[in-house]
Amino acid sequence: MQKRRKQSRLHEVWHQLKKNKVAVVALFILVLLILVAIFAPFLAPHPYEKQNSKLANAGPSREHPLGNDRLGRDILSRLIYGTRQSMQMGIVSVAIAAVIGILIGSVAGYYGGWVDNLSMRLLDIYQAIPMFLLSVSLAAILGPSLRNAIIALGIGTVPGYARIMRASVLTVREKEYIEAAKAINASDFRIIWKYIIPNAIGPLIVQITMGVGACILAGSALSFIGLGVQPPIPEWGAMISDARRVMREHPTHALYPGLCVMISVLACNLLGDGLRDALDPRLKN
Amino acid sequence: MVRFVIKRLLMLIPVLLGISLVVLILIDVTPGDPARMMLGAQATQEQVNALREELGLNDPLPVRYGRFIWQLLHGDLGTSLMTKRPVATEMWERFPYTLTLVVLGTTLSVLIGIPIGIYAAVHQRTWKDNTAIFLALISVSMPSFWFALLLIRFFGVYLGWLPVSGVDDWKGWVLPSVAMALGLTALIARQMRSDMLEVLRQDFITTARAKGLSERRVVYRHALKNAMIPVIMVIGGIFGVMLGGSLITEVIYSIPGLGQYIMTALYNRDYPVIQSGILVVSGMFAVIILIVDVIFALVDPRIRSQYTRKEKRKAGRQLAKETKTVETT
Amino acid sequence: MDEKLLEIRNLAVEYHTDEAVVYAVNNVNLTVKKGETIGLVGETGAGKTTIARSILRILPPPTARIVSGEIFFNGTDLLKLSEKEMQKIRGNKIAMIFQDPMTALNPIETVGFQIAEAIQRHNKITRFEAVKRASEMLEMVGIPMERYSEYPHQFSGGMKQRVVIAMALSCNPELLLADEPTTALDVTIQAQVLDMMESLKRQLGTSVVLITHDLGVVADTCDSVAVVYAGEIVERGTVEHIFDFAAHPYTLGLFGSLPQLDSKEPRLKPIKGMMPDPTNLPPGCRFYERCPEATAECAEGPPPDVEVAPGHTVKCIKARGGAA
Amino acid sequence: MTPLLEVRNLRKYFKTRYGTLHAVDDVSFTLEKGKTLGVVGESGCGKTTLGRTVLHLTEPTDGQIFFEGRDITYPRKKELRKLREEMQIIFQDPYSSLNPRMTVSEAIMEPLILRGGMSRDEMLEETRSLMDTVGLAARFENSYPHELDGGRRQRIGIARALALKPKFIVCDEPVSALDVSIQAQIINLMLDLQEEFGLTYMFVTHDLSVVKYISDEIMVMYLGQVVEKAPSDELFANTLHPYSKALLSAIPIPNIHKKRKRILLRGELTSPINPKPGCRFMARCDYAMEKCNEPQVLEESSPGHFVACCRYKEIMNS
Repeated sequence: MQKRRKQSRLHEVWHQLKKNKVAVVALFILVLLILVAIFAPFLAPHPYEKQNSKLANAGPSREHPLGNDRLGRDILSRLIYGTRQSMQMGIVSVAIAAVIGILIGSVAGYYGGWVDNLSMRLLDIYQAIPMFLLSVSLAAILGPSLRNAIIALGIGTVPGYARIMRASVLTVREKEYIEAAKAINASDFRIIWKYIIPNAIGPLIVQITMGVGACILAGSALSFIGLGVQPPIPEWGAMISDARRVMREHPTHALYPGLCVMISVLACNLLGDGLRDALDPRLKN
Repeated sequence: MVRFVIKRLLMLIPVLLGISLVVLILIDVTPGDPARMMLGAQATQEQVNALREELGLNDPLPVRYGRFIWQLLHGDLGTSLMTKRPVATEMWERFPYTLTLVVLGTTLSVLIGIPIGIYAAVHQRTWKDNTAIFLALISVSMPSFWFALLLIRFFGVYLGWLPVSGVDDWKGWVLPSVAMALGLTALIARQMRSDMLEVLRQDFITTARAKGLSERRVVYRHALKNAMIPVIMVIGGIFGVMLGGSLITEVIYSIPGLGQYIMTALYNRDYPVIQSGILVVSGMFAVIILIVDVIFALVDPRIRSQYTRKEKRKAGRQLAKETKTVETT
Repeated sequence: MDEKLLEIRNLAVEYHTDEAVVYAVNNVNLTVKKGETIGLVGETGAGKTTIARSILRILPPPTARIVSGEIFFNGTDLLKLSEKEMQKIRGNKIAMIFQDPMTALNPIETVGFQIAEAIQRHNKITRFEAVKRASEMLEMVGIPMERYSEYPHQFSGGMKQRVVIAMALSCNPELLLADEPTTALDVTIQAQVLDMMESLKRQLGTSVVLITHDLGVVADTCDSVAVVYAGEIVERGTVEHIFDFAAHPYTLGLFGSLPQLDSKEPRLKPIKGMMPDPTNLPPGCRFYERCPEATAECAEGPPPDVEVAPGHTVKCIKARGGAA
Repeated sequence: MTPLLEVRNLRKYFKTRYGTLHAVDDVSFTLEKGKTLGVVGESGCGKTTLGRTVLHLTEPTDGQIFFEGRDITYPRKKELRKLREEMQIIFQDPYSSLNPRMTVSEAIMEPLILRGGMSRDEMLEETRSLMDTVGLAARFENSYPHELDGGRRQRIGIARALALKPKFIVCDEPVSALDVSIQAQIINLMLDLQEEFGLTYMFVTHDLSVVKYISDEIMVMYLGQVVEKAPSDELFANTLHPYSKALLSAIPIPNIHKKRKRILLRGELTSPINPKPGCRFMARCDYAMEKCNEPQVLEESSPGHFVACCRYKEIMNS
């Protein structure tokens, strides 16, 4: 029966989402991007780091459909490998931020009182630093690498999730079914785990989906300014940065990775919009 | 109202103290020795130690924190390790650039974003709405630094209309402000649209229609004013995004502002600058949020009346008196 | 008194959602005479509010559709008027009061402004005169005019409903549509508001369509009654007809469900089952499933409107013989 | 015989920004096994808080609560667990009293799981029999609350309250969110269950005709205090307190031949924050005079009929 419940919840959201063709396409693109990231070595026609000075800045050819960069590396292969870093930065950092945010938000919202006050004041301090400034500083201080970029992005975005979760928990906490659970001797842990989180997480799901997009964007920005993924590992933001040197003569070198970022972020945002509609109780009733 | 502002100003102090402490701790726990960084790999350990002593890096954290605050209260933000100039002076020179950029960008995105949002909401579920929303989504999804490069390539290089870098005259500001504003314009438009739709669903809108008001008045007087309240909050947050975004934009367009200053400091691990830079930018952000909160309280009577109930009552009585005198005459 | 003020003929309204079509109102006929108070009684989802909103043409825009029918007000069909002409009627000739006073007022405008706005819209008067009249309206509903420039959140629920009533009556409408005006209020406050509405109605000669689920309120305030069930009017007549000679099984069932204050029976006599799903209505009588007297014939086709006594109509096959 | 429940001088105060809110102020009553006590009053009179406090869903500020003769005012954790198996609650809003993420059978089974000591099959069987008891068809077992209507949801709430076989149930406006025809079904069900299981109810509501119908004794509350308490027929036949009179007269009766004079009260219910010691109804009362500024005590006017009004005799005779 446990199983049926989970299925049914998913099924319900899927049923709503299915009607939104754009969101379905977005979901498809995201799945595709993740698959590309996983199977990059099989999909890429060339090794990403192989330089060929003869082919530096070469235009598209049968062998290299998108041409070669200023060091003669195959742009298409680098884009394909770049998916890996971007997807990691998007998904892992959001996972870190969301888990911490959900914990802080649920505990603060459920217990209220000084626990809530303290955590909210701490978040005030946290949020007073503009998020991107915080991530950039963290990345710089920790030293540039993919792992540190992920940590910097994750830590930088915690407050947003915590606040949304808290607000959501506050409304759920007032529901009579929480009192009903207390009346039948449910422990605080069980109430938070089985009653509060499943009911409060709705608004957060949208935020998480869109957050993946936001972290892909911010991650590419970090790499662009040299504080993210380091060469020769291909990353879209770093590729744009690299292409700046030949921007005048070969603007397409910057165009492709930018489009990649845009498409993945757009897919996240479209899916987020679709999920928001699918989860909105007003549209359901 | 004055009480409200004072209360909010007082709340700023712990936030700023907290930020400086956080930054100090962060720098403290990171591997790498600033003194070693400054002197380079060739320096002897004695030289490094001497410098550490000179910079006060050997003192325990609370001492350093206390010293930092003490200096801060005297307007002293330390000395840059790279330029050897006082950080406060350097920041003061750069501050106007960043402020101009952020204000221009925000103004642009508010002025364009809000009308687009309203337009989309009023034409909900038509092709006009769909187009506006799709364009907004694309804009939000674009990396702003990439868009900045494309702008330079097209307007600066291809058309040659606008300078590709520097802000020597007004023309120089055009591209950076547009680059900064694009994504946020779209963000405001989306927020405005959804708040507008939210408000238009509410009961008092039906009441307004049932009064026989024109659709124009219902939308622009009753719905818009209510929908603006959450949008004002978003605009506050957007300043924060702008301040963060200025880091990259200033580097791309070679604008000598705070963003560029901090970026250089970050690359060089110029700790006094990093520390003060984060504090100053966050302080700016906090002041902006404060201003937004005050506007918010002014617009929303539910919050305003917590602070000005007595005055309101007085105004009510005054009006009643006036009406009564009219009656008797 | 017998002059027709409002006449609804064959009104049908549907809500089109992504999932299904909700048949909210089906073939409703209703007449409101000048000066009378008519109660529209029924349970949640019966379609009462939809009928009232159709009269003012303020149904929620994208989903609701008036499929057919005519609504004559003083002889003109409201459904044929342009939006501009309709705006001149709303709040002026026909006004409406809503169920939830907590959300019916704009939270960021003063209550005085919200009343004055309606007055100024429909009368060619200066702003100052509008303010003056709005203050008078406030006094009339028992709110001191000192509170003119206060905001809705500074008022209690009962006071807010008074403001809404003041707003609705500010242009001396000929017809007032009151949608559960007291449901959200406490009993003693409800008594105050009903009393005030009654005296204002007498004073101004307004006709009232009172939507409610409370038969007690109907008995206290109405001249005639229409019982609404699943989007149809199943019985209508004067209060005497309905309270003393109820003929439709649903009406009888409603009375049986109410606990009586003066007699104590061991158990109530509820109607079994529930109202049919409005997206999937039965072809025959809509009360068929729940009706204690249903026969096979009832399921076949829609029952006719039978006039069992002058002015007393019942939508039921059984009523044919002239029950009551 | 010891009464099932006895409450003595119960108080529940809340601290607010504006002062101390006296939600329940010096309330005492006893309730015999198998009987129903109706608690009536308008919003903000403390009737809901009273029910919650008796069940220890919020802790009392002062006073004593006895259950079957045991003092349960400050129960230990273990005692409280046991107590909650004997005392249950049915909520007002069937739309918010059920966890939307639990199916019907999960919701009903939840108390059994939390009590423990039963195998899964036993619990399932018990759940089915509970569903049968409250008239829920077995086909709804795996439905979610939002798929059901208000009446069926309320049946789930009742089944869950019954699961631990309690002796005492607080019913907090269990029918006020329902339509009349459904309301009657639920009231009948609750009466049937009371007979079958010998339940004792504390029935909290603002609906006087429902409370008259279901209660043996009625307690009228105003701003946290009991103003009148009497057997239900006695209360309706012989109303003494000016507030109860106004309240009763305000009920709209669905009978066109019994037009009564409504007693209209001035003003509205204020909030019980930092109340003055005198009669709390004074400001709205037509009979108020100097001596009403003194604290009012519940006085027994006739056996079992209590009223907290120093002028009730004069009012009765006038």
